[in-house]
Amino acid sequence: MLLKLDNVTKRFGGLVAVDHVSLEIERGQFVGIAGPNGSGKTTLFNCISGVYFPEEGQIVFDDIDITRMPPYKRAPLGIGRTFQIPRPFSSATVRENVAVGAMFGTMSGQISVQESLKMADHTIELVGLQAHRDKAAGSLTPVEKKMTEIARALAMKPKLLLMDEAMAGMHPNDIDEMVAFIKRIARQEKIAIVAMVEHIMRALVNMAEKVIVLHQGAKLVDAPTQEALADPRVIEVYLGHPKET
Amino acid sequence: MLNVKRVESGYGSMQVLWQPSIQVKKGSITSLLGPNGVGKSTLLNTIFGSIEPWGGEVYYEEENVTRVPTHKKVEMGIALVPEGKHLFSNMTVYENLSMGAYLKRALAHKEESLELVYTLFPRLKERTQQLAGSMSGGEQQMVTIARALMTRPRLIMLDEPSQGLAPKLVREVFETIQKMKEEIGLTILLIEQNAEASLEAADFVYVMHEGIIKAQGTPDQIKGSAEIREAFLGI
Amino acid sequence: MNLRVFKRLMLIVAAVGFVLIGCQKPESKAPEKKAETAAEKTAAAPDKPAAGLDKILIGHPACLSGKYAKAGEQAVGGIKAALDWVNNTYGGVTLGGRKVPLEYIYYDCESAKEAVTSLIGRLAMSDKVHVVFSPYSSGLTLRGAPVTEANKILYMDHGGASNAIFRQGFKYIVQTIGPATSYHQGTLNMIKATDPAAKKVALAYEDSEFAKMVMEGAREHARKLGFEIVFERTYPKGVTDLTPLLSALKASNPDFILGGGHFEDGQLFNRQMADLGIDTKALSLIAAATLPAFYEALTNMAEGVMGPSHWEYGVKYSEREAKKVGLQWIGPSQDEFVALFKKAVGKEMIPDYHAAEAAAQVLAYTLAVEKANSVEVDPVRAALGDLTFMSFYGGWDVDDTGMQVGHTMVDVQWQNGERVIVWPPEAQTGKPVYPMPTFAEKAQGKKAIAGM
Amino acid sequence: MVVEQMAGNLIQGLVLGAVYGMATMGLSLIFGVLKVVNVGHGAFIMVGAFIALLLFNTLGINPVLAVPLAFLFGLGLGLLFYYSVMQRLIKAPELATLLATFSLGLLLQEVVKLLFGSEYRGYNWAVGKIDLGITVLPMSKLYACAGSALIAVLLYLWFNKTRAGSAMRSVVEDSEGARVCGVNVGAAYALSFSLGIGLTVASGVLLTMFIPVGINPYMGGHYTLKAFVIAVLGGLASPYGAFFGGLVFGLLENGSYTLFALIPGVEPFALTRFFSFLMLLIILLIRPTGLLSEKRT
Amino acid sequence: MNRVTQYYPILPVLLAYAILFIVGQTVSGTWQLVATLLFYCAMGQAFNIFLGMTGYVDFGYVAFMGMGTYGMALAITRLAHLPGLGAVVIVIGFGLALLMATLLSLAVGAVALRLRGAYFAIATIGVNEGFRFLIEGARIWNGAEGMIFTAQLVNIVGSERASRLMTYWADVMVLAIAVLAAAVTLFYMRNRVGYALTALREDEDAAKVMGINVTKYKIIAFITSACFAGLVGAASWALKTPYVFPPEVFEIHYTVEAIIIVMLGGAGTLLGPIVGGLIYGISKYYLSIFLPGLQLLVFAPIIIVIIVMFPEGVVGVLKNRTRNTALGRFII
Repeated sequence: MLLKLDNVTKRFGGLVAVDHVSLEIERGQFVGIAGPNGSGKTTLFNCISGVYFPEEGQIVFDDIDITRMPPYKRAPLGIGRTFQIPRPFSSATVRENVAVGAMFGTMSGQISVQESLKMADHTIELVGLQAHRDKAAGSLTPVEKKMTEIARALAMKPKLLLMDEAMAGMHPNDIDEMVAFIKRIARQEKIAIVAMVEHIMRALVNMAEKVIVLHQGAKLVDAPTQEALADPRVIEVYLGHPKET
Repeated sequence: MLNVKRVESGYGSMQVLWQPSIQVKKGSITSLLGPNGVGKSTLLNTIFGSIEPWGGEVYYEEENVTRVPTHKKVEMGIALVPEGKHLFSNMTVYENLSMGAYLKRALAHKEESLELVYTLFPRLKERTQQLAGSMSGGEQQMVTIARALMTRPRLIMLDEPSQGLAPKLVREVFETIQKMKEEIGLTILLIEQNAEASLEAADFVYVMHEGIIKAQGTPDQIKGSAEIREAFLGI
Repeated sequence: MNLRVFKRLMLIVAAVGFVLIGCQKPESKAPEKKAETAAEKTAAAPDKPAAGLDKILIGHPACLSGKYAKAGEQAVGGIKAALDWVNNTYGGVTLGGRKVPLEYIYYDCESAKEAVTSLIGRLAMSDKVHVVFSPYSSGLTLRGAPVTEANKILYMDHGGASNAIFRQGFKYIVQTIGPATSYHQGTLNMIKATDPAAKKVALAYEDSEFAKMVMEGAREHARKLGFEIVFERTYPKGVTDLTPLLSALKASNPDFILGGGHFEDGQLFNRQMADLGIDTKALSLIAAATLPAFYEALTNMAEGVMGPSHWEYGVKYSEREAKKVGLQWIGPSQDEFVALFKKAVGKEMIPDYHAAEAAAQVLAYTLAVEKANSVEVDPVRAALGDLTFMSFYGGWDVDDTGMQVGHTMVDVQWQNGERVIVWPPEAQTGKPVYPMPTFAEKAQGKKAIAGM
Repeated sequence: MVVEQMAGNLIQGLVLGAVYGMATMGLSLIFGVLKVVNVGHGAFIMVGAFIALLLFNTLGINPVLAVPLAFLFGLGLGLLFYYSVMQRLIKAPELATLLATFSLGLLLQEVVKLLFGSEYRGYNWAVGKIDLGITVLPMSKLYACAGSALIAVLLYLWFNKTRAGSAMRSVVEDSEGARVCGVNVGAAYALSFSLGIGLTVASGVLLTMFIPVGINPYMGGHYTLKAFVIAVLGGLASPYGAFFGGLVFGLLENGSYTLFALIPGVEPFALTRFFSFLMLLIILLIRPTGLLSEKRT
Repeated sequence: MNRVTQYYPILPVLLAYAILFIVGQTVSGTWQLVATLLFYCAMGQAFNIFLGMTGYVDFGYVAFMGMGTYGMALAITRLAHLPGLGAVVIVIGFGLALLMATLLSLAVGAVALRLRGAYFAIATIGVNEGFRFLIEGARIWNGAEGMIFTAQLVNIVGSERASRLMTYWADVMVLAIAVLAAAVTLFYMRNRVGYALTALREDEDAAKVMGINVTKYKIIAFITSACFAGLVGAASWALKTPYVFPPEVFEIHYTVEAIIIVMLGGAGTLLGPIVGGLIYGISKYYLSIFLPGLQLLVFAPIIIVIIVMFPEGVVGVLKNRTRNTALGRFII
């Protein structure tokens, strides 16, 4: 077991954003987390990456209790993350961006700058950004920014990669490419990937081994992908049944 | 009534809209379907002018309004119910509604408008002095729609009005939307994820995906079609 | 987009270029000058009169902007006026049998210490001035001293009153302004003489190096004369409301009050005493009460208020007075000076003591050069040490450290809108009004007019 | 004795505090709407002081009448600066706006110095005083205090009862929401900036009614620092908070003097200043939204 | 890029300072100007380590220079009477300057670094002013009267050497401090600290989830910057001008000057503070000579235009233009 959430609850004032969610993710597993806007996906992500601490429950990663661990300590354990709108460090070059991931995010924690840059070069090659290596990240196209961010996360050598709406804002033609790439990398590097999506898109279906659907902060379905898609509750959440109360 | 031609727009350097075109007929409910993050909100905001269009044109009642500032558009009768409510939380319900009647044209009919929204949303009448921020999610959504109605629009654009609401409330919202069309005679452009409900309510449907219009037609044409299933479930 | 960035870049390059060009010009001049003055230096050896010297240069990092701008403007005007007199009326400085004119080079130090050293550096090395006049304030004067000392240039201080300057072991610094500790001695003497019954004195000064030194001097002198100090407090620089301090002062019920610091707080002090209705027999404020703007701002409320001053329009120092006390006289009469000052600043402005002491300094330097028959620093400094004279500014004499000891301050009182010199008796232009009218009376329009 | 002095000081502090509060409202208003800290705040106060001085001394215009004139002048000045400089910096990093407002203040100081010189000036508007026994209050101070309170009330009414005011309030609450109501958000920014400047310039007149001396191009600096403390006391983004912050500040400043004066060997006046900055830090740590601000959801 | 070439950008820095030094040495009458320019460059260089690299605006920055000044002043005034210490007192003074600047920065950091944006800026103004009034009010270190200690300095090192110290060696020390600050800046840039600071400046939250302990790196930058400020204060204020008055060493104007210098040159760049310091110092110098009394009137609009037009500063623009060129390897 790589990641285990046990009855995690996060409240904002009176609002229960994440409501007693328990889930388990295996090493190397590809999991999709779906749910409409406001269903608590982002909050859940933030609890896992350490932006928020949950009020109740426990989060165990790789046999270590990380429930109240500050975010900068979680990253070296092997939790990487990308954002919905890419957030690279714009003034730094692609190479420097990726090197930051290697430098601070890897498990050994004390990798020298030179080594990090070497690792960055390797990762950049992996994601195919060689041509942009020395450009400022802020000057890239959105897709390149996204790739930079993914490279930065991969350079952390994560065991778990949290991807926040990885495909949002991409031109349709790029999506297939991206999907293929992520799949390849995940297999190659044995990374467990948790991809957060608003909707269970084709892209996700092709990749995910299982899907967790959240609804109003609570876990609705947790099942292998095909099974989850056939679940009437999922269809209800997405298509809705106005007649039902 | 509204004619959007090949608009392009986005945030920073990230292009979101890849020249979608839509038309909204007078007195109809037009629904824009599609998963989140495909540019529906961006399209509404571009039409309204909160986001500057990079290219393309927007016509409202035959007039090119592509670069008309937002407050002029409101004056012309275009209203937007934005996603995420954007209420004035430290103001009372009444003050929120009054803000809707901010422009001169709307102010002249403030009492009428108030009566109208109180009939549509009787619950608001009971709570005029409550701070908007202290209300429940469903009530806040009502205030947002009511506030938009106070601007006395002819065209109202709703951005996910049922978002985060319990199914019962979702139904209420859709009933209200129907009423707005039938009783007030508004033209409505609606963004929804809740496909079933909006298919039922709409007169015409666009399916949007990744910044372009993937499919369009009457609800009957769209219902059960391959495009919508693919767009939503990937199968 | 790129073109725009490029254009901006060019603009910056152009701007930097301009600055560098501006930088180049004066610098390229410097070597010529250096050669020139090197020749002068041998020519101007102590006993051989400077044959080739065609002008004597006075350098001045003046405070024309920043917090001391007002004093700086006065000083520049005073120096220009005195220069005018020396060059045109006096005919120039007699040096080696020739009449050599003075020339004045001044820059704006912005009342900031970084600029003081760089400008003195320029004055000393590029402009090769023969004497540097200090900027205003003790701090800035101190800042310049190491540079003039290292360059062996005479440094004349007309703006730094602190006694501490002269305890630092500088060799080439000479003071014209009187030392801070003597400011309030005259006032105390006057009250002692006028009203033997007055016992209780309140001291309220600005919390600054200068004002505290004044307070120290006042405290000592008051004790010596047998006064009882019933209140002693300071207020910080830049104070905007003195009410709490004045309320406490009122409670101590003094016979008279000595205080002040700078101009702004002096105005505030008087004004808020009026507001709170604190009446005493006398009020003397340093640095503020003697300036015309003080009365302009306060009008009738300033009636009867006194202040010590280095110099005041109306003082009776004249050639005849000088003869009486056996001192050499030099310079314009007071009225001539005022006219020259107005000409120099180009507007209707009355010179105050900042202008007068700067002008007197020009005169002192003129006499010292003539006496030494040289512009070399050591002989001139020695001559200044021996020099005593009188000008419209009054007496001038310095001790071994360079501190001014020959100048006595006068005490001025506002009487019927005029500044009347009431102390010392020999400089009096009118009798003191004591006690001064109460603020209630003044509000009714009563003026402080000396009765017989 | 001490108690009596304390009481007198507190009364004086309250009156002064009202003026301080008024002098901070503009700062808070601008921060509330534009999220810009006006580092040149004091220079605008100085402009107001000069307006009062010149109108009184040259035309004999009563400072009470100078308040609206100064306000209008400030509005114009604000619009000028908004459209020429601030508009371009709305989305710029803090550093740029801090430096820009600082430079605007510097520019004003230098222009005023060029026009009127750096003399310390004052005027004497004699309208009598009242003796309360424990302290004496000149009527001009009371007018200044009343004027400040009146302006605070007017501003409150304007915000809550007028169209333009409610538009501004809506922009503070949620600019996107305001936009969909038809509010011209760009114009609201411009208006709030110039209104903030107008209030600040007007407060300069009121300050001279309180302290009619020491008027000089560089007088503003002390008020800028005080205004920062007061603004934080009242919640940086709330103009009325600022007004009450001013009252609290006036009381603290004057009240603490009497207490510090009891400690031997110290300079109580400087300690009151220290005390006020200490307060600032404590508040920033405990409650950055201000002592008096309501909790936001 | 190997270990040596990555430190190439120090070359233009050294070149600039060398030219400045040589000009000051050879062109008559320019040494004091060079000293002033060095002061501005050093101040900018020190400030840049915090402001430029983290993006936080510390308006109370001058307090660290004040601490340095007091450190040196205390060493000289309190140790002057001890015989045989000689120039060691100066070394002790620098040590004390470092210590006091560090202590203050730790205190300020603990309080203010929790805040962001305008709140941080105002809090730091509060620290600066509050500290000044504490010194004056509680009469710490002679209160508002401050200390004048040229005589003690003469006592310690002798009058010839004291004079040389005040007019020459103090400036050379400022030069050394500036060079050292630049070297540390580059060292940081090339090491974990620099990467962490860039990340947190651009996006503090993203930096956190990358595994960066942002608080730790902010404090590192803050203390380093404060230490250099303390050294600048000790050399350029306490040694060059042996006196200290609280209103002068806590004068907020210096903070603003430092910000202007950093902004002009380009925040977060290595060469920026030098370029900014030179432009600022030289233009002020010539304005004060050719337009005495009007320089601020000219300067204020120039600053405004620069902020509006070139928010990245001169070196910022240059850096972007020369990226990936041969020249670009030297300019950061």
